[in-house]
Amino acid sequence: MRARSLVLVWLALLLLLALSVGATFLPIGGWRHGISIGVGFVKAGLVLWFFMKLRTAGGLARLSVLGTLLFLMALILLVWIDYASRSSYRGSGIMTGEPNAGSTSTHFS
Amino acid sequence: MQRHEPYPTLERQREADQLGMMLFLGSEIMLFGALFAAAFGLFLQHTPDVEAASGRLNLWLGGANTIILLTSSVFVALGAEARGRRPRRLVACFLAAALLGILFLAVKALEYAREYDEGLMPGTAHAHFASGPQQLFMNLYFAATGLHAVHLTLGVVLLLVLALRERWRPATAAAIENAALYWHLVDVIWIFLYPVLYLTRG
Amino acid sequence: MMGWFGATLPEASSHAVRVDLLAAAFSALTVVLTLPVFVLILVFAIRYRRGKAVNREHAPDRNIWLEVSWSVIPFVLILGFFIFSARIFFDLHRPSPSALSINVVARQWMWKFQHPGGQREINELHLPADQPVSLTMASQDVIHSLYVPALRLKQDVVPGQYATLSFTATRPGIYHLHCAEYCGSDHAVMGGRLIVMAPRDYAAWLGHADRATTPAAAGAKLYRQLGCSACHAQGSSVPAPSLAGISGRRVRLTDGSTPIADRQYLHDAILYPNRHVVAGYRPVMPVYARLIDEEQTTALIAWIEAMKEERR
Amino acid sequence: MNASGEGLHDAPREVDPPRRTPAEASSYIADGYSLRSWFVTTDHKRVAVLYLVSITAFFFIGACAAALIRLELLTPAGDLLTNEGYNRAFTLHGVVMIWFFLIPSIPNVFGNFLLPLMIGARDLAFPRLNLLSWYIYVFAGLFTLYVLLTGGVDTGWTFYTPLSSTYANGHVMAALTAVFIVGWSSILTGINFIVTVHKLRAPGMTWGRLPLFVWAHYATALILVLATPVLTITLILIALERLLGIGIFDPSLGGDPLLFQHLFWFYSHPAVYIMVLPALGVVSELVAAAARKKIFGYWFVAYSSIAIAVIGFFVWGHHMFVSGQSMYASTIFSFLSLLVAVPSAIKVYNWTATLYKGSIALNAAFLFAMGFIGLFVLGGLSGLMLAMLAIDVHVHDTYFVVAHFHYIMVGGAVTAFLGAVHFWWPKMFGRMYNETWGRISAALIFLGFNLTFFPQFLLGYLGMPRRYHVYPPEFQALHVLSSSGAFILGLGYGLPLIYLFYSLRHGDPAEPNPWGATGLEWTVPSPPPTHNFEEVPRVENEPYDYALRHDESIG
Repeated sequence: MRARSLVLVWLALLLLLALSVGATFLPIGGWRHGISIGVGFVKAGLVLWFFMKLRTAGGLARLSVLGTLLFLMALILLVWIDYASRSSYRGSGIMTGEPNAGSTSTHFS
Repeated sequence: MQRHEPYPTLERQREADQLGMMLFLGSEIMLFGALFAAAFGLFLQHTPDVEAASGRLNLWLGGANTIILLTSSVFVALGAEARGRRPRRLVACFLAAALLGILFLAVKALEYAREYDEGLMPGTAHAHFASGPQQLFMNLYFAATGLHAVHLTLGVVLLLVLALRERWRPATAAAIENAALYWHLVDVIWIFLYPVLYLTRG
Repeated sequence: MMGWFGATLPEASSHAVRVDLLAAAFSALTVVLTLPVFVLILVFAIRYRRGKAVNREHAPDRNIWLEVSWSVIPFVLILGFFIFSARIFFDLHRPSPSALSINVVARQWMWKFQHPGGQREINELHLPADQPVSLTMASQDVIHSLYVPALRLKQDVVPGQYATLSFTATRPGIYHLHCAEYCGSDHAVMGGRLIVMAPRDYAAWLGHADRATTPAAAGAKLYRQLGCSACHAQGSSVPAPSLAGISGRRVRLTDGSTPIADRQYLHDAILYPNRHVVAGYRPVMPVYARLIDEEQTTALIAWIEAMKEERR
Repeated sequence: MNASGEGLHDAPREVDPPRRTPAEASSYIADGYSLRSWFVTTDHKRVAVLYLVSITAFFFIGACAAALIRLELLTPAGDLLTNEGYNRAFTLHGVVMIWFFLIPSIPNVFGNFLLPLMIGARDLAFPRLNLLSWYIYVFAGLFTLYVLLTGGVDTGWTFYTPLSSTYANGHVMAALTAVFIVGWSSILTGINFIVTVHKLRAPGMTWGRLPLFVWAHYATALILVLATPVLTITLILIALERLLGIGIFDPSLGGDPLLFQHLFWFYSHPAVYIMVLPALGVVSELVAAAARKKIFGYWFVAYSSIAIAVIGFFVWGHHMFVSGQSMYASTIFSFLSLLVAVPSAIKVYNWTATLYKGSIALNAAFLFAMGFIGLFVLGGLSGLMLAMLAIDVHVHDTYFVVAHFHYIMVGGAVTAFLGAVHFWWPKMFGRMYNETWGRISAALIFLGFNLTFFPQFLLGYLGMPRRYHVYPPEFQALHVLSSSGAFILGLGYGLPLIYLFYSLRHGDPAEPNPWGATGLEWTVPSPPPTHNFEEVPRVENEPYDYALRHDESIG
């Protein structure tokens, strides 16, 4: 890969960084977090693809990165499912589970 | 470059070195990945606190550090590109990247000092937090950035060694490539640490 | 049900009967799935042992359909059991609204129980038969787990989180009660007895039992002692949300979310008030986490819940 | 060596076997006898022997702890050990057996020794890394010994928070350090195996020609590389919590103890497959060699190893059904756990089918393999029972769980380990052991094991919680049964140590291929020369291409 392309990738990375910092100041609620993480994935993708040469690397190297990400995503996804559906109140507005039926209905004489 | 015992060809040995490095980087991804999972769990449980605590971090210093690391990465990529053909460019690029790495650590130290002054460093005498989860977030911040800094320091040492000995005992292609891969991965980890820690502000 | 070697395990609830049925049926499935393997291995090992002259021609070395069938058929059978067992599991988490509410606090190394009328017990729990019961459990230190084998029930109690356990014991008797999650030195003796009584006997026991103040009354006293009313009473100088009738309602927080003010919410709101601030108020309430323990917190919550009763 | 010759070694001998055979004189063992020659070796075979010695030592340390536990449980009262003493004994038993015996057992001894031989390579991909991984293991082992000698640790091997982070007062930091360090040994081994399989296969050794042992170790290595770091970081977080109180898992700061359990089991459930997958690989080899037949459904068995490794990452939540985890998450985890049954069942049924029309040698190695299948099947199906939500609520954290995982890890992994020892002993050391004693020990172990652990299924279902040294008296009969079984089991484990050692000096020299098995490792002398192969072999045959011997078959 030629030096010029590497520098172009670098410029793209800086642009993306500006984008994610900029998004932090937008009044769009929780989407900000989504955008900054999403931009993070794009930046990481660029670094992996061009700097770490996955572009020209064999399938094996690509597979090892993808496979690792698959297991990491499984960890995060399944932990998220647990938190998002725990029955007790956990402070965030994300929870979707039904409230703890046992405790609201109890009463003391 | 010399062929070692178990390998039939030099090419195969290089492939093996590269694959071994990729696997090691995979295990590094899982190492930090578990930290990200912990940060995500904290965010889900205490969104307002995390947003408040994240707001106390210095977005601009963190951003400057991101720029520094991205730039160092492009230097490492350029240096690795020049391997074999333009050894002096390789040395220059790696030295530049290592210096940027040191700059990153310096900025990080500055940040830590400011956080200490603001009472954001847990365990210190005048630390004070609005709530437990905010303290947790700061703890996680120090653990994650500290671990990252350790990795970065190793990377700086690696780059310096490779650059300085290039003159009389050039490193093998595999060593150069693998050092570059390692450096880029440390960069990738920071690419995620930055939004997760600094940009999750409310 | 089982009587091997002198050990027995009574079925003290209809849930226990269902679990035993499930376990017995699954054991039968186990036999169905394994017996052919064991028998065939033995038969082959004898019939085809080396040196014996038998027909060994045309031995197959693959058969896709056979292999697919012995992967899929057992899986489908097991899937049926999965659905059966998940239904029982979901029923456990659907407590009856008329349940008798018992407060439980676990600590190294004892179980403390308190009945709605204020009667307290340690390591012993008296309960009426045929009456739905709901335990609200908190831990003072490490993770414990309330385990009553006769009910086939167990629930971990994680510090910082209320756990509930709902059941209806149907058979009077005295049963073991254990801590099932390893909790340190005296884990093995952190247990006692569950005493299920006929409802009339239970009523009589309640009359005799050491009767402290009710949780709500204790909570009311604490409420005054800690000076909660200084802010939470209407018209007080420092504005704080009114607590009357808050229990069970949805609360709007500064971050825009609207959780239900259940026990876990109230628990966290007392111990860690800044974790969720009600919309329109400032986070000025002191943190009570190091000032009061789980029992006192439970009492305060009981009083807040009782305030809801008063309003009606 | 032929079908009728297997009793040969039991026959009385006229002459003592030679002290040193020609094969031995040019073998890897003859490379040097000084301690130094062993400690600086990078030969995968020598590293394997180093591991064999060290894991055996740790096995007996762990076994001593087990003996103390079983002795204590003979009576319902706590009369032999104090509560603290008992807690330290089972913690030590768990830590030593899991991280210092089971996880390195088959991979680091037989994987190290056999992977290069089986795929036609001269060594592992990174020989120096391999030796380094042994040193890391030993270094971690020293920490464990330090913990043991200075009074132990009482957190349980699971290190659950907040007990381990805030309340426990034994040598928690040293124990955490030991496990943290040994993790790096695992990661390096995993990387080494994966690269070896990818890059060092001999010409013609396609993926479809790999022995199933290699497939199983490849799958194991994937777990080693990807799961271990999660444990590493989790232990770092606990250590930081103890040292600095950073409190990620501390409820008083708003941290979540269940997050620890998620991270811990994300490693520790796959870790079970680290222990059992290599065992499955061993048994595939043993069954095929004993039956002298191509394994039934090679591809199903090969891919089932990969499937177990991959699915194994998605099932950890079944350790948390009663922990306060969301019931919806529990249901998902319960379902995913059942999926593991499919590849496991494939293996068992395919082994059985392999025996059909085989020419089965009932030697010690095969007896161990048969024992493995029986115990693994029971362990696996009791595992399915534990994956059933309603049943797990009852038997979680009881002796039912203890029985289940001992069926998998001891009945499964240790039996397979011994099977491997008996099968490859002649290859490793060039001597035949006494076949009769081997069979006796296999039988003793099978008997003793079932007597020890089957009563524990009953105990668990009847409501006996685990980690109790004091228990209700009605459980005594079953506990006594279990302890007496443990005595027989101990005898069974002690025996091989004696006759195998004896064989090193007095055993008959082994031929290159004493069992008449296929596989490249049987084409080289026993014990193999330092560089394994005179010239790199070229593979042209399918795996397990046992020819039907017409002299053995009528019809």
